Amino acid sequence: MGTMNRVVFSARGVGKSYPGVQALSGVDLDGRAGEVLAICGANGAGKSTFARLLAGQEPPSAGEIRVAGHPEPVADPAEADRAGILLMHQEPLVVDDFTVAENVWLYRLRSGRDIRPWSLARRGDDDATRQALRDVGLGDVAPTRLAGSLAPGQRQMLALARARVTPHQVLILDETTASTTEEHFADVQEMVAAEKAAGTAVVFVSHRMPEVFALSDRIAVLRGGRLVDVLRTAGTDAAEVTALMIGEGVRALERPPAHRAEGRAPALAVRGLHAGSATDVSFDVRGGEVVGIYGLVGSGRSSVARSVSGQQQPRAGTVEVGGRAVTMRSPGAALRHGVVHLTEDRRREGFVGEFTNAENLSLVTLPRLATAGVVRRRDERSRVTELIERFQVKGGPETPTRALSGGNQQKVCLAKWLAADPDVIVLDEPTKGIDVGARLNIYEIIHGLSQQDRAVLVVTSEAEEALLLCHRVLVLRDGRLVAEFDAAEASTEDLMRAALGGAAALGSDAAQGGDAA
Amino acid sequence: MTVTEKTVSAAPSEPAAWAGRGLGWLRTQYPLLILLVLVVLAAVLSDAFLSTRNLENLVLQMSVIGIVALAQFIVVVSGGIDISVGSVLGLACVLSAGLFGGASTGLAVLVALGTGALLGAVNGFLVAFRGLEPFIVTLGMLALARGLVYAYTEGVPVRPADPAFTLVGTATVLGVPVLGVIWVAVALGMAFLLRRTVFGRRVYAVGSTPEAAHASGVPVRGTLLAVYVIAGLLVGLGGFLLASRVGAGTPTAGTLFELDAIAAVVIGGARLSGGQGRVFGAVVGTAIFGVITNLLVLLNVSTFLQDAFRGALILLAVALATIGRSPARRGR
Amino acid sequence: MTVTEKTVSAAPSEPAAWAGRGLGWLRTQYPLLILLVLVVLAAVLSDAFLSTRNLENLVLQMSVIGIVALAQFIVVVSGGIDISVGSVLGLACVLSAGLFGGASTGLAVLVALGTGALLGAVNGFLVAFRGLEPFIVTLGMLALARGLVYAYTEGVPVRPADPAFTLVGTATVLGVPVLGVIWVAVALGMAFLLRRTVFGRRVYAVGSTPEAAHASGVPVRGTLLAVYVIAGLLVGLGGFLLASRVGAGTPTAGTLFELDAIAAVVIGGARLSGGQGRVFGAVVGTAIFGVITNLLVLLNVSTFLQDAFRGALILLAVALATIGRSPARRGR
Amino acid sequence: TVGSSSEPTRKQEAKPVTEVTIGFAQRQMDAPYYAAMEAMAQQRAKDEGFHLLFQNAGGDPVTQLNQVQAMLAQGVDALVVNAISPETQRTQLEQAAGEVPVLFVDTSIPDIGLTAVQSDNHEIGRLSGQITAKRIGSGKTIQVAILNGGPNDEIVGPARQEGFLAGLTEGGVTPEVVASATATYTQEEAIPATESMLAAHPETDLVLGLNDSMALGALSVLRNQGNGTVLVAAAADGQKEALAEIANGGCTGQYVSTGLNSPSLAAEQVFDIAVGVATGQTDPASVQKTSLTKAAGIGCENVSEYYDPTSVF
Ligand SMILES: Nc1ncnc2c1ncn2[C@@H]1O[C@H](COP(=O)(O)OP(=O)(O)OP(=O)(O)O)[C@@H](O)[C@H]1O
Ligand SMILES: Nc1ncnc2c1ncn2[C@@H]1O[C@H](COP(=O)(O)OP(=O)(O)OP(=O)(O)O)[C@@H](O)[C@H]1O
Ligand SMILES: [Mg+2]
Ligand SMILES: [Mg+2]
Repeated sequence: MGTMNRVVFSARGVGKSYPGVQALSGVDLDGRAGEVLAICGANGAGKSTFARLLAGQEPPSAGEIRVAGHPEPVADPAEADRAGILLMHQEPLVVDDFTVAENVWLYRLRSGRDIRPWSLARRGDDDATRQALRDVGLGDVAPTRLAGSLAPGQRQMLALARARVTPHQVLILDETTASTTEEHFADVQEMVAAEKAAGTAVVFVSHRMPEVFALSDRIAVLRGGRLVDVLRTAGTDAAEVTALMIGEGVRALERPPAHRAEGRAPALAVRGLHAGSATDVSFDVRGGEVVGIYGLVGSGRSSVARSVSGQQQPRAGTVEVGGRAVTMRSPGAALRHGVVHLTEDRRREGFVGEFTNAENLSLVTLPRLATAGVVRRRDERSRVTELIERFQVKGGPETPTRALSGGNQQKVCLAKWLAADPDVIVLDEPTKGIDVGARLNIYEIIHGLSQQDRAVLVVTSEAEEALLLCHRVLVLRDGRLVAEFDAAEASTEDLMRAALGGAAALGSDAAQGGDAA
Repeated sequence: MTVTEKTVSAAPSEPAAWAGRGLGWLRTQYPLLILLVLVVLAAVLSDAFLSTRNLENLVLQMSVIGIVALAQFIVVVSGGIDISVGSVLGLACVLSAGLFGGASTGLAVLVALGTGALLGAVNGFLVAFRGLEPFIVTLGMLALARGLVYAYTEGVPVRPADPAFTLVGTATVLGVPVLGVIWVAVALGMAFLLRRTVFGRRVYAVGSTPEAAHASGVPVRGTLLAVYVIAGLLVGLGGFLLASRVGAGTPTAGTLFELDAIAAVVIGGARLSGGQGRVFGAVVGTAIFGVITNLLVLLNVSTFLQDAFRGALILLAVALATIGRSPARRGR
Repeated sequence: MTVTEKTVSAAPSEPAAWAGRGLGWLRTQYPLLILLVLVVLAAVLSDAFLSTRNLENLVLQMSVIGIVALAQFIVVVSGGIDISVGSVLGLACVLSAGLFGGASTGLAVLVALGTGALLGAVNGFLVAFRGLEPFIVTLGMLALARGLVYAYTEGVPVRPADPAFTLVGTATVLGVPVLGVIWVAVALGMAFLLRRTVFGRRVYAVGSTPEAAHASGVPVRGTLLAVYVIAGLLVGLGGFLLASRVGAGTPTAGTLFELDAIAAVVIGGARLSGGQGRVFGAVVGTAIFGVITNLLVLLNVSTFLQDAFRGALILLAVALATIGRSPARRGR
Repeated sequence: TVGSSSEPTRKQEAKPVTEVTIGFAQRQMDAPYYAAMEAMAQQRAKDEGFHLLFQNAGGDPVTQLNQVQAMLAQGVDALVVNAISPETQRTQLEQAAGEVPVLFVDTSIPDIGLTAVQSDNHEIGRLSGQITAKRIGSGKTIQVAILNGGPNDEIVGPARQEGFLAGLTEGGVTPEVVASATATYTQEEAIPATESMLAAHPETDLVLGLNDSMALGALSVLRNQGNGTVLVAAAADGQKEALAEIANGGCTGQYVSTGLNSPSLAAEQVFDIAVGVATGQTDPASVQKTSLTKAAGIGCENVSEYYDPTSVF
């Protein structure tokens, strides 16, 4: 089949070096029309860097990338746009003061022969906009809404919606599905199928092996910035790929040791919580217990997480920590009550942009590392290096966190909170964008916490993760708590059905669960 | 800081959308309310205020600063700030009156526009292509332009030869000063440019989220350069109009205009971090200041107290004008 | 597994760390280079420059603005800007000289500090708790404070009764003016506060990414309020020192200090978008301006050209001082 | 900078004028009046060959003190100062006077320095006022709107205003000040100020500018409004454009009078003394404390004596 083999882009000896880091070196890679090329690699392997170079966001420091039907190598974003290359950034780039609709049609503002600055700005007709939004599962979001008010998951999908209206021949998805649920992945799958049919060359970056195998035709594996191998998906399996990525086999994830929390007083008790999109949510988390919250994007998981940890003020309901009812006006207050919250919104709330890893890692615990308000430098330094070790952050204490790869940034965010050794730990998408190896490491850390009788609440979009990581899993649908499972017994199908509203029966035993709690 | 935002945004989509529009509404309407209150107040306190003569004066006094405020507005929307407007206006003012002995008014206009555009281009280049801070760049330009004014005039006002020079600045059509007409025209043009054209949308995008704009192929640098040039043109125009109104290019022309212009723009609802604001707001903001100043004179308030009044009123107006507005999010 | 990880991580971290420091180095060193060049230039061009007498004057002339620049610096690091420093200084100046008839110097100091702290608190409250734009808030304060100065002095300078009033401002220890000593002391204190204490770290965090700081439990509002109060205190101190140096509280004291202070801070390597900058840089920035002004006078440059020179030099200095610095990213 | 404040009354040892350095600290340069002073000073320096250090403080007393310090550091033989704020600058200029002869021009600091060459602002205003009174006619009561120099105009403005009003009263006219607004001695600020005052008080008979620039601003407003009845007068300066107006208007013109406050005359006088003292020709002791420049009122009759289209001012 000719089209299958038509090369759309070809990278030759591409390398990229940042001050002090060789992010990418000597990569030769082709993208073919109507084919999905997955790129796998550990955190910091160079996936996003390759994506950015391909999309002309940054010039390569070695080699060149050529695109079919485009004479000279792609240099700047506008040109890449014209060459028909469309990049979905790992951190979704959305114009916050524009409406959802304007963001969908953003490409109409790009520079190019076809677009004159003084020509009238054309907004896409509403049907097309709504259709594009529906395609990415944002059907319920009004096109007139301000993009700045969307949740991270929604922003990610909004960025993706551009692909439905923007003409392109190469589509790059850089961890677009990092925080989306299986159900949302279905949308993505449909989209990609359509793209393939249309003869687009799709580049798919993800740390989720099942997704990689479900979508891709070929898998390129990066390691330490070098291209290790390119495999045909049909002829390989997850084990081989991860082995190539990490450099060694990965032990299978084990279930957490059964917790000894039976009959213990709840460390976190939530009653009749109304917040964001969550309505009347009640549940307990006991010390030594890891409880998961599963649900679709927009189901209210983050709203719950945010409002039990002072990030957002609930409209109604009570939160008890260690048996005492508390109102946490701010994250600071929550911290004083021993409650910490890992945000899902890394770009906005995750870390301080201008800070080095050291400064970010010690930000939360700084008062404890100080006497009379003066920081004890030596303590700070030793503490920081210890955290970097423990969480396998690739980058020294002096590296600006901004310069880290997505996954490594996530590790920094997680580490800074756990350093405060809190009693109640709320984690929103803790393994978002984290590679298989490190993910295992983080699971172990979380299990370690439960061993120390900490109460852990995990918001996750992966049913599998929910079952592997947690003792109990709560399922939210449209902001309501609809089901509760013992992770040992339940299957991913159970969770998904509950989240989608498959079986009414689950609703009832959720009620019981609610009473029991 | 974030709390407000979150609670706003955490609302399910429909209401949030409504809130979004609601906020936009508030942003532009509060200033209007303030203006109305002021006008009523003025009318009550001084019967001279509503006299056609005084209203005419009011328009005359607001027009030039109003045009400068529009220049400031487009810069602010692009996420920058231009504190050199006053000095650049001064330079355009004296040059338009002085070069070629101010023999022909038409030539004077060209000189003024040229001066403004040139200095604007310098600002724009340093901001867009050297990535320097707009504030500090225009601060340098502020001193530079004013210096050139003194170097050129040696402190002596320049009188243009052409007797028709003062025509534009003083004539009226059907009782409305030509200056006012020009101001309104510029405002309408600016509104159209920013709201309807591709360029305008680019300016908002660049001002709101530069990375996103850059990543989606918007020519950020070119847009910024254009913004400062346009601002320069308007300031230059203002310079000519002032010269034409005064009948001479005075070396002190435009002093401290930058502060009034910025204040007007912000009170009009624009956000200094960029990407937000309406032209109409800038116009209303200018009017608020015009009325305040005019009123203080009409009431013959002691010169020693006027500044204090102005300051207090600015604080009050901003506090009111920003009611229900989420705190400026420099975070993005 | 950890083993392999370490080998990988070892590679990037070290050089990256180096690069990090390297940039910081550039940022602080370029201004220093500029200063040295200027000093050499000055020494060559005018033999009066290095005379102890002139150097003494230089220190005297820089100290007050230097302290104001430090106040501006902490505000800028917190992501704000304070254009009211000049007026607030003016008010502190006249009040410290005037209240209680300036009978006791000690009392005068308290009055000055109190005034600064109070007005700073007002700025801080409006910025931190009402979420208003620092620029516009302090713009209002600029007019208000200056207005109060005139209201209080009616334009006539106030002379303090206490003959010892001018002691601090004019005395010297071992040939070094006390003013200079105070300036250095304040600078060192500020450096310690910002670099070594929890509070300082928080100021940087808030200035860089307020949302992240808030989400990490940093009391954003409290920190901001404290920042503006501290700035106010320093400005108040500056007010007293100026009064003490001149021997009277002038209504025009501190006019346009805000511009010099901001320019000094930015040339010193701080970024107006906040979260960046070193105290040492602010000191060097002040010195750069001090030398430029002094030199222009020594060289007897036509006063008509001095402003133009200053402007051009600001632009040049900024362009140089920001070499090797990535374009200001308002994006965060 | 701490020094004895005893004035050097001893005669300086003789020096050829070409080796003399004289500092001139001008208060501001944003008006023709001051520009004319500098022009004169530069002229003198060129003609006689002494070295002139000229600085402009842009109206800020502290800046001026800094500039004076810098001049002393450069070893000037005599210092000519157009002070800004007597009260503010007294202490420091007293010290300066302890080191070199300090001569004031225009704005002086009472009982400091060798001498003060200044125009008697009150007198000038009075003379101008009398001429205006004559034009209006004795026994009338008129409503006056005043354009003043702003809140930090300590001495000159008020003196001129008093003088002018006094002059009116002496001429049998009863002035009734209905409004006064700030225009900081500039023409363009005088325009909105005048407009507003006239709007608030349409029955105004006379707009008084404390200098010619402001009066000219007022005049252009009246012209634009086609108002030929309201009169305009200035308390001082005798600026070229103003004299032109008076000359052209004749004795029925709208611009009635101004007062002679010739910057070049003042500069002329002060530099005579400065050069004398610096070169050691004149004995400081012999210099009288204050010398006033010739004051005169200028109206339609005598304008021709003063009007010179070619002068700077
Ligand atoms: N702007 C930058 N400045 C300096 N170093 C950078 C920058 N961006 C990326 N790097 C470095 O380049 C390397 C590759 O980063 P990249 O983001 O491509 O990794 P990745 O494969 O996308 O990782 P992840 O799966 O965590 O997203 C990392 O070591 C990172 O520290
Ligand atoms: N960090 C946030 N910033 C702004 N709005 C938010 C945020 N988190 C939640 N919301 C609001 O709450 C609504 C419900 O989504 P929520 O985050 O509560 O559930 P979710 O299942 O976690 O969705 P997502 O996976 O997108 O976070 C979102 O549509 C959004 O408007
Ligand atoms: Mg990545
Ligand atoms: Mg979520």
